Amino acid sequence: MGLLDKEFSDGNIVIAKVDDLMNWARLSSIWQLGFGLACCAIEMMATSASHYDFDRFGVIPRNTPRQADAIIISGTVTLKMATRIKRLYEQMPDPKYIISMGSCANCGGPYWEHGYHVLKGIDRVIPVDVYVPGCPPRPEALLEGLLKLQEKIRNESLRKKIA
Amino acid sequence: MALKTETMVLNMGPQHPSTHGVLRLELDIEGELILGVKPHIGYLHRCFEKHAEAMTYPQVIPYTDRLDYLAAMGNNFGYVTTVEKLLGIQIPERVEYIRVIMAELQRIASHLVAIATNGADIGALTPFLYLFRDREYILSLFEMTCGARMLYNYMWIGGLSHDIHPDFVRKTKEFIIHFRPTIVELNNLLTFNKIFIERTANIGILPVDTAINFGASGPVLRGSGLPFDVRKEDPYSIYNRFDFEIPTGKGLVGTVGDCWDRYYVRVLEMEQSLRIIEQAIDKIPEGDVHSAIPKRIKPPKGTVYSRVENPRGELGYFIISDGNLNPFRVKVRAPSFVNLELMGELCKGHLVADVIAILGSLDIVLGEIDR
Amino acid sequence: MKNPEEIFELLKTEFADVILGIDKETPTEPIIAVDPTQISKVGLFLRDNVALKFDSLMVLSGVDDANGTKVKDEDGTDMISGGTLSVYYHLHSTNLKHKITLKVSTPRENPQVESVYNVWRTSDWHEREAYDMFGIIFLNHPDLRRILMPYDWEAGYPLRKDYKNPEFYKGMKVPY
Amino acid sequence: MYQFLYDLIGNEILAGLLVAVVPLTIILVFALFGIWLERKVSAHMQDRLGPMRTGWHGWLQTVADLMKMLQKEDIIATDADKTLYNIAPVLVFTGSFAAYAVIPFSSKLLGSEVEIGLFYVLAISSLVVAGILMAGWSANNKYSLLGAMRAAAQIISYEIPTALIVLSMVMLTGTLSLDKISQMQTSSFWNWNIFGGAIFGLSKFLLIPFMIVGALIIFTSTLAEVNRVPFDIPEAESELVAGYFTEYCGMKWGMFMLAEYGNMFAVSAIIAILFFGGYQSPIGYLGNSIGAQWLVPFEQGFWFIAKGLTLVFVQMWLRWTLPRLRVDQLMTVCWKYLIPFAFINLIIIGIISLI
Repeated sequence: MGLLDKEFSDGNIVIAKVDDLMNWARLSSIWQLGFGLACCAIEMMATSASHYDFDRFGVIPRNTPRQADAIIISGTVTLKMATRIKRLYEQMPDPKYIISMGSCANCGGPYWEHGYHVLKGIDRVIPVDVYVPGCPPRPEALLEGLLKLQEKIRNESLRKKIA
Repeated sequence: MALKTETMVLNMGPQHPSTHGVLRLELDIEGELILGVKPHIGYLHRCFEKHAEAMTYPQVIPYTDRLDYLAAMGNNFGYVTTVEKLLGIQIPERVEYIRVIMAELQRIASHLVAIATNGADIGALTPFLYLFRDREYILSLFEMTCGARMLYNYMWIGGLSHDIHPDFVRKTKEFIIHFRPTIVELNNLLTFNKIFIERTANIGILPVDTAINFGASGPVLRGSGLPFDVRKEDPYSIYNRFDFEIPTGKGLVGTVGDCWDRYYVRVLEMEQSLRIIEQAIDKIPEGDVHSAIPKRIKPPKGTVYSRVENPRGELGYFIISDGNLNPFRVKVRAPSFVNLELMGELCKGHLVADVIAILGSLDIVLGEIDR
Repeated sequence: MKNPEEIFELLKTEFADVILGIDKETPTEPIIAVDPTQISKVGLFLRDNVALKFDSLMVLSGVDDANGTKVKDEDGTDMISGGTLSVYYHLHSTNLKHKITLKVSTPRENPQVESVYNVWRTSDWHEREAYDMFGIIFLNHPDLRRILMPYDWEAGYPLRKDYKNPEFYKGMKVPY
Repeated sequence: MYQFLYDLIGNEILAGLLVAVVPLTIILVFALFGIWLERKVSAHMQDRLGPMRTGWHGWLQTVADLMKMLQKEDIIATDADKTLYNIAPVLVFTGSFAAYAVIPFSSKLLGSEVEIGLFYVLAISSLVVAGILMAGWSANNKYSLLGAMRAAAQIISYEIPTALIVLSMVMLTGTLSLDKISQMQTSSFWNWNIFGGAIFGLSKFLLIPFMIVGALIIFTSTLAEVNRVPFDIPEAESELVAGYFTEYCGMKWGMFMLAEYGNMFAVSAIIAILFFGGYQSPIGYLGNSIGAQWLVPFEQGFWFIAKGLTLVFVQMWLRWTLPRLRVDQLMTVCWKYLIPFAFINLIIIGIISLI
């Protein structure tokens, strides 16, 4: 991580408050990597457009992985593309999050059986935070996925996890 | 001593804001000047043709949705007409009318995205959002009919999955009234914007003979001035009953066949689609949309090639049947696949910024290029 | 405007031993069979003859006919040996509005078809796709590489009926 | 301002510090506000709402963005030139913020009353080019390099029409001090330079059309200098991914962003001073009429910021309306249209001011 890559062993009120503030900043400004794969990308664009307006949650597309916080895998990942996605993921600075959007990215979707060139689930390549089901998911579903991701970020902490 | 110079290879994509998905372009550039463009495709190869061989005939329809995901109705339409041709069955009038209305609405929705992304590539972001807003209107019409926003699985072999909603006719008429002024607004905001014209006129000129030799179709071919439209040329369904024109590129602000012409053909086509819908919407006859759906689809042995006019051009399905429940081979003639071949030809001698304009005017969908 | 039989007769008189026959059995469209090593010459004639003017190649499709004999491989997988692969050409004339379908068949073990790249430029990517999916070699094609599959795909040609998918590709598990 | 504070506090060091800190704070706050404003303006133009979840109508959005950026990992690519890569954002940031040192926010609130304020602004804002070139070159990324080359060509070209218009204003007013130019346009909007300045007679009416042309030229060329649409080709999102700062992440990129918005206000302020009366009120001061002299500087501050923000709003408005020009067209606009017109304008204003 960037500024705060240290884990604190004991929690106290200061760390708890700092946690809240930092988490609030991260969750209210999730910039997605402007990058579409397949059908779901159109729904992702529709989510950013006027009717659903992703920007309400502070989400704006950044085209370079260096400035993005979240990557929305919007569509079928093929074997040819999977290596590139992995590379994009590696180019993003920590902390970074991944939303897997749609059945194809979750598990291969309708291409699970005969798709000789389809990766059956993006989680075989990179770790996923939130899975959004649907083929393609409605924009509302993607917004729900984003809210779930925000919830996940809200519960992160600088404190060392007690095993 | 002379300085050693070499050309730079710039990789555009697969992750790039204006490659419309996962296209990769390899640009040979000298400064900003393009020496050559090599498209690399296949990043979305989803094995459609293999799936088609493994599925029964009706099961293939949902996969056709996912070819050209911006015009899923058109893909359904092409596939079902091809199979119906192979089966030789007659379709109820009501089904034909509803199919035509759906296909034309889909054409408008698809052209809206094409125009929006073309504008956004050149830097006009606001029209992009306006047009997506209007597209939502059409999507809600589809949604009330079949429950899906994008990928419908609506047209079945011999019929439709659902009959139209009782409100559909009224809402569609409302849409037509709402949409006509939008085209005027679009023309004011983007089409005749001085900067937009500067960026697209006389760029990527495609002569008509090159276009034919490269197999281009749809707005790309019509932009070059040839009034070729499968709906008139080779009428399928009931298109011969409607009165509409084929808009072609006229070189209004530049040379015939430039980016602006291809763009403007799409704008004019939206108006023609509205005309077709207007003619069809009042004439939908009564009937049952499920009556002609065969219980068991087992076409005779043989081959068939049939084509329809999709928003992006001529969409053809080549089906070989060996008399089984599954097709033996389905090959899709995807319009974007063929149109994209032009990229290398059109970009020569232009600047990096023009590549984006040209690509936007070709209006490709990677789903059907890679299949 | 000519119907396929007339076009067949015209071609038969022009290229006696190159045109192999016409198949009228199919319910929708007759298919003219052509010698795979001479298809470019036939294509050029079809394109440039004033009575034909087939200026547009709508689609070029490779097909695995799967008409060979099924044999078991040493590890028990089904293989097809012998038989043919075919390529279909659907032509159309934007001027004279007629259509025709050509077909060439080539042995599965050594599939070689002449490229029609210099007749219809559109065949460039179609031929690359047929090569990618079926392994059909197009002679005289300037740039015959894989197009849809990764350039380093080694597991064969996916649309052949006896294709077996690999377990792993670059460390990624392929089957579900 | 230093003298004012020194009299007030009586401590040299403290007064000096305050002089430096107050404008910087204003600028930082403005940059934060500007980014939020851009998002809201664009959203409302596009039938959207824009940020809504962070405070009232998302007014804390930029604060959240910046705090998030502070938490991001700082990636420096192995092949990057590390020294240049690290200096570049600081240089750009400095260049854009140093310009504020001489900008008079009101008759009391100005960092430094240098006599050659205009000259200083022109000089210091050129520093940005060096920073952008360094950023583009050191990142070792082809998109960055292309963006930096475009930026250098563009900014340097557009300095010329800017300088020519500034020159004509200097000829008219006879001073390089921004504060003095502001003072000359006092008492009524009729005395603003866009209306010929605080002179009377025939020459005033002769000047008006040329002043309007001059204001348009300088607005266009400064638009290009701060890389705004339709001249945003150095960062052209749809072509060059993110232009010269493609490789920057976290707060280093945040510095570029703050500098961009700082620059936007700086050039708007310069135009406001040159043509629209600077901090002068168009309708007189409430403080003067009710006899509360201490109110006047605050009123002046209000007018100045209002004028600056109006111009910033116009910049945003253009950004969300127009497409983007191409490189060669951009150069055509500058060398074939703006520069000749600026020269003609310069000569005519010179002749008129001799009358």
